[in-house]
Amino acid sequence: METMLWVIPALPLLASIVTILGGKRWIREKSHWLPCIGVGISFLLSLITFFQVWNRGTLHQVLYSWISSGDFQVNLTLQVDPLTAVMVVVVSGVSFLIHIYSIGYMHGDEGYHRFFSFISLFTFSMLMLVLSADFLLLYVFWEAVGLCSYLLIGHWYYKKSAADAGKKAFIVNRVGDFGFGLGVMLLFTTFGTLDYQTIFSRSGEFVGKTFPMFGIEFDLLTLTCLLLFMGAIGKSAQFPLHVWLPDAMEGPTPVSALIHAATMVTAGVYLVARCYPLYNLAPKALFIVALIGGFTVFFAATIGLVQNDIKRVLAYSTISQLGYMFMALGVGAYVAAIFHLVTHAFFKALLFLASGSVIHALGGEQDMRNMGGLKDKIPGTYWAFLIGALALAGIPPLAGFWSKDEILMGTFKAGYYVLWILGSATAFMTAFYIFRLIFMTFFGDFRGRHGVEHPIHESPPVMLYPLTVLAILSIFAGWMLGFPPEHGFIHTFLAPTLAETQGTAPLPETTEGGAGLMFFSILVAALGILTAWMFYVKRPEMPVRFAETYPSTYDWLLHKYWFDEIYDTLFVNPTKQFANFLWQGFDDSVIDGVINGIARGIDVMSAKLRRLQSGYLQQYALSMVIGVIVILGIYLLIV
Amino acid sequence: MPYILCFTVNRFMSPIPLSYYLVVSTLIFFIGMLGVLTRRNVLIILMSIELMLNAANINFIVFSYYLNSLRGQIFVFFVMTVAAAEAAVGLAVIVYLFRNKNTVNDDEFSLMRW
Amino acid sequence: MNLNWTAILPEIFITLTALGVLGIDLFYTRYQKDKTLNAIVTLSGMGIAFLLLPFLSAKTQIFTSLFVLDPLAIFFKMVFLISGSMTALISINYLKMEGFDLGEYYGVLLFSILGMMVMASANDFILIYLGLELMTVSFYVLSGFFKTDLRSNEAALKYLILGGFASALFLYGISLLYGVTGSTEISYIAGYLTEQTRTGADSVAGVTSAVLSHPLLSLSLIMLLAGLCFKVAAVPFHMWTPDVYEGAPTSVTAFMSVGPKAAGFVVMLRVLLVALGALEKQWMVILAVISILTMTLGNIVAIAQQNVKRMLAYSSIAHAGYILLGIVASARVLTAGSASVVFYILSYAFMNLGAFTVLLALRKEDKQTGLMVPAMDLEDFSGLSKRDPLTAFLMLIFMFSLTGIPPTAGFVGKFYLFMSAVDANLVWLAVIGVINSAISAYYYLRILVYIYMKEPKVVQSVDNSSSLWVALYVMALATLLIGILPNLLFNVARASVVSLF
Amino acid sequence: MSQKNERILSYLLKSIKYPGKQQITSCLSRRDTSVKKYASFKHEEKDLTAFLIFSTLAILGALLTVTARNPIYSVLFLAMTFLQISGLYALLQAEFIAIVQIAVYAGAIMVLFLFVVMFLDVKEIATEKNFHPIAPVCLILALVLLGEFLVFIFYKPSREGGLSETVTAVGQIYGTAENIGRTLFSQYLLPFEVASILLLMAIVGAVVLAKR
Repeated sequence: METMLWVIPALPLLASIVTILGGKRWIREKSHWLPCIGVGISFLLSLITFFQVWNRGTLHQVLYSWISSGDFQVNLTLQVDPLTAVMVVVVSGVSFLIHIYSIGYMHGDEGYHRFFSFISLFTFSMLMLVLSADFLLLYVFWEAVGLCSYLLIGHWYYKKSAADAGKKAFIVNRVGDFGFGLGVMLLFTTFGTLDYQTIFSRSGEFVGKTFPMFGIEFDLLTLTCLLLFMGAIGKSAQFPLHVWLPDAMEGPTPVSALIHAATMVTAGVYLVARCYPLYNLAPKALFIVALIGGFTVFFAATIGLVQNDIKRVLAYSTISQLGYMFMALGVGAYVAAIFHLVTHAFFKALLFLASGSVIHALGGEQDMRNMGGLKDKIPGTYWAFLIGALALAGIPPLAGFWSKDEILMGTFKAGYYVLWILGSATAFMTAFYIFRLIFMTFFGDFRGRHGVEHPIHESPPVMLYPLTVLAILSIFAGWMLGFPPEHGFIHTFLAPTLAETQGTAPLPETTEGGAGLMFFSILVAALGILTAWMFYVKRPEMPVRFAETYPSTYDWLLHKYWFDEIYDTLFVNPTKQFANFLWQGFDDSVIDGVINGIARGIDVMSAKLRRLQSGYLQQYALSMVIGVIVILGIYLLIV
Repeated sequence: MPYILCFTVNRFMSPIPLSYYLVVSTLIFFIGMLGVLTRRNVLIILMSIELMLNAANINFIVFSYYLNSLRGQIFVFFVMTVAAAEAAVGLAVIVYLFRNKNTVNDDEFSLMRW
Repeated sequence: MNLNWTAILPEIFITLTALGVLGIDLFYTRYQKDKTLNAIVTLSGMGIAFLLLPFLSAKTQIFTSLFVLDPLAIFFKMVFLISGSMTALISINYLKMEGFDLGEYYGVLLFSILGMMVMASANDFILIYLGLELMTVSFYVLSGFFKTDLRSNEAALKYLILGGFASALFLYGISLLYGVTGSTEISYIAGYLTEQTRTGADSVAGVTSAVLSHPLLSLSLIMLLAGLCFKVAAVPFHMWTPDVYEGAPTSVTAFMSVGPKAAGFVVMLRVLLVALGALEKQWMVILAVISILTMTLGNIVAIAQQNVKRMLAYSSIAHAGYILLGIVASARVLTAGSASVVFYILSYAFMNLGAFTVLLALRKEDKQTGLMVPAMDLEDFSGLSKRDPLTAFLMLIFMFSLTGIPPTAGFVGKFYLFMSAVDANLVWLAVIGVINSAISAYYYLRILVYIYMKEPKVVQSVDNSSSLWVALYVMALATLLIGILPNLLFNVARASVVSLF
Repeated sequence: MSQKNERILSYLLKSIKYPGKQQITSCLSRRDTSVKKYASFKHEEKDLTAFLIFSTLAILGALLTVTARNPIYSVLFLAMTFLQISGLYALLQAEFIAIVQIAVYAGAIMVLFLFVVMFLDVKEIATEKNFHPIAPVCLILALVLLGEFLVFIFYKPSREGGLSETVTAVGQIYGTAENIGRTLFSQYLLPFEVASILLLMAIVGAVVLAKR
């Protein structure tokens, strides 16, 4: 098996290539077969790998060396350590389920083969991202998943909003990746290699070293970590680069479930977890991670409270939950972060797929205000949704409770009380907004147009099976993996990875007050659900009254803190105005000097130099003669 | 046995120093080069190139003589073949240039520049 | 005399094919409408020669060591045959469209390949000179092949005069080298000069022997360099390149930018690294300066070009500069340096031929006559991605590769070159190389900007003949494959140069 | 070695009053070409005179070639130069090459040139401006290069002292047709074949280009 690691990503890649090449002409509506089988087999292989890692520890495989020149080598190496093993199983498993789900969801779409090819390609890229054993490969596939995400968001490229959303995701991610790229370069100049093992084992040597930039001496490791974190912020849609994720919901729902909830957006969390040995040596960077995570948790949840688009609520929920993971990483609850990543992948995929099922049932309707009373019409979906919602809200014994509670506990124990308060408040809001969603969608009366009501139908089994599997996982995964708290399966399994990190300050091993905290968070969650019930079932007029009483707050939240507008005013418009100002206000020479100086200089030189080429044959001969004269002359002078 | 180039040859061996020949070949080479550089008529430029080739040929023969090796003479034989081939193609080019443009002056062919 | 005829079997095959092609034209003309048969015979001849190459025993010397068949020669002959067959493929329809569908084209093409193959195997300056002239004279004919096109005429004239001039310089250098060392045989000269180094070092420690510092040897070295630099189009012996490349038929230009250049470099490897290896201190400095001038001037002037064909000509000058950098590096790190040179030449062959092929395939409507004429200007490329996405994508691959963006052949090739320069303690040279490739991105990517971001300005059409597309696919695939699996090929390149020393 | 070549050479040598002709012709008349027989051959002082005449005329001819107004004169002067160079070859015991020089260069190639000159409109060409406007600059640069060449040729390396002692005996090998032929068809067979292909290529190329 050790030598067969490459098969895991290779199968989806192969399926993708064959599907895109032959899809349009020959495979057509059977396009799902190859990707499903490919990803399915990779999932089985991932499971085998997982157990191997469990038994024998980290696996390595050098596929081939891409470039080798003297000491410098770029090897294509795959590596599976416990962290990767968890990721690989989650990615291939969720991906497999979503492939199956898509058979039903995308049925009849004109880009059927394209969709399956790209989603399979995405699976390949994501698997390579987590399997890679060095930063170069990580970076390459970091970009590759971004590209796949872009392609899939724009699946319905003829819809302007979809095309725009794809573009927005691409550009916002570019900002983060810029930092990430710089970080990787900094790593290379510091360590002379990009190999994980070498870097992590040697990172201790660089504690306290500084790096001069703009005349300021930055702490080397802190700077590196922050640059890497910039990439993570972009990919995991954390504040302030979160703006692309809600728009990304323009893509097909399976894409939202797979890429924008379960896998790709967690790549940032994976990155920070992977570089934990570095972060551990840079406490300032960790603090900033915790801060950004904690703020995002709260802030995204508040926006989620008032959104009306079913998928947008889930999108903000995703941002918020990812914030939990970063917060956990920042406060040192490493395992809790990965644990939450796993459980979140299950229940958030479940929620998205279930919402997809709802949308499917309503023929594309996404606005919750036009839903309601669907409980009896699509009971399967309802139950799946309910399980997902309970898991997200943090009701024991479902998955979300265990992981989220561990994060909050870790935060509390690490002494970040403010973050703990934010986190707990968010737990309340989470429960509120997700049950608001449930109540608005499944309870009460149907508020949509009558024409829509008629064809409401339960989704086909091919869509419900994945839901069932994910629902079961959402119920059981939490306590199977994470019970008892801090000593569960996942903790022992991930311990080797954590042990590799140097100077890890283990969390205080006290469960003192643990029960109290646990009880408190259950209470908070229950309170959230109750409030939602009050607002949307018992007295449905309350939200309206609430919005009327506090119009500015409501507006503020509804418009997502005006973030898009703020960015427009802060960055987009000033850039335009500044450009205008430069164009009109400044002398040409200033622009030339500052912005285009070098390029213009080369242009001028180019225009001058080309005049040497006079077109006269005999002058060409003369230039050869002059060349010989000069070389000989130098010779005479020197030798 | 190493062959070494000599300048001050024993007068009993040959009355003409090697360097005399080298000067002659160099002068012819330069006259040929001057022709290429200064003349406008492509025909004369071709002839000048032939002159340059001949200068190199003189070198070969001289060295062959002083080195006691036939190799230089063989080389000259091949150079002549090449010169003939080049002249044939070159003259063909000139003929069809003349047909198209009615001139054989090289500075009138500067359609392509910069 | 014991003759091992098998070693020159590929050359014999090429000669016979060339004669056959000319024969078809003589005796079969009235039965054929076009010259496809000639092309097929040409291709199959080259194919047979290509297939023969791996089966020949490497490291044989025949004709009293005039001719060697070492792995390096085999490698380069393969490069020539591949690029030659690609040229034949892309020429078939091009010649028809341009109205010069003559059978002699293929014959002369084969003769030029024969000349290159002789150069690759030559172990004697006599053979080098003859091979060089066979190749060059063929190209005089090929570049003037479009007889009614004034630009083609002019290209032939310029190439003829300057080529003759350069080969006279080269010959003068050979004659002086013969005088100093007493032989024209490369391995003999190498042995003689290294012996001189040794004995010189024995007699007076640290001082080069008198022969090595003999002024005539230096003079001959410079003249040889001038001749070779002309062939590979290095500054200041490059002036012919843009004009001739622009004027010659595009298929010929494509081949000219690859074949003769590669042949020039293989001779350079043999002459500089083997024959004059003892003089490395002398030529290294000259070549380093020439290399810098070449890539800088090539890249900078390319920016100002609006004619894509001419731009690619300047770009090929710049690439010669990169390769020269590798040769400079191999003065210090023999194997790594020359292996990177060999590797780059192969990568360059595919990507450059590919770029020229796209240029050749693209045609536009002439506003006045309404006929489809070759598209040459940057403007003609605008909006190609909308008209023909596949061609646009292939051009993207080639441009990326020429710029040196992974995962293409160009990136890996440049990487090896610059790495060998770094290994040779020539970091500054590598830095200049990197800066230059950054400059080059400006004009390569500008083409892509036109292709992908502008609206079409003229009516375009792309040659759809299957022969051309086979060649285009092969080149694009090779460009990508070399970029993805470079190590395999680099090992081959390394093995091929090890036999040199 | 054909009788004919021999006659031509002796005729040539007679006509230019070559001082050492007695020796050379006698050498030619002997069929034995082994190198040893010529080892005792000695040059006479008068060689120098012949050398001076040949070289002066050659250089003069070359100068006139590149300066002549009319291409026809150029061709004729060039032919003269080739003849003088052939004389130099003969002085250096390269008989066969001397003959080929006359036959190929002064004969075939010059006739080809002459033919083309006649083919093109001579009168029109002759009346035009002959030199480029920047010819003086070229002249100066060429003189600089010439100076550099001469410095290279006459410059003596500091430790050259030991070199001249190891000079090998000069002029022991005769470039007779037989010697050349033997070497050419044994050792240099491959270049010979390549050269023949080159000629064939040139013919094909010339026909392709020049035919209407």
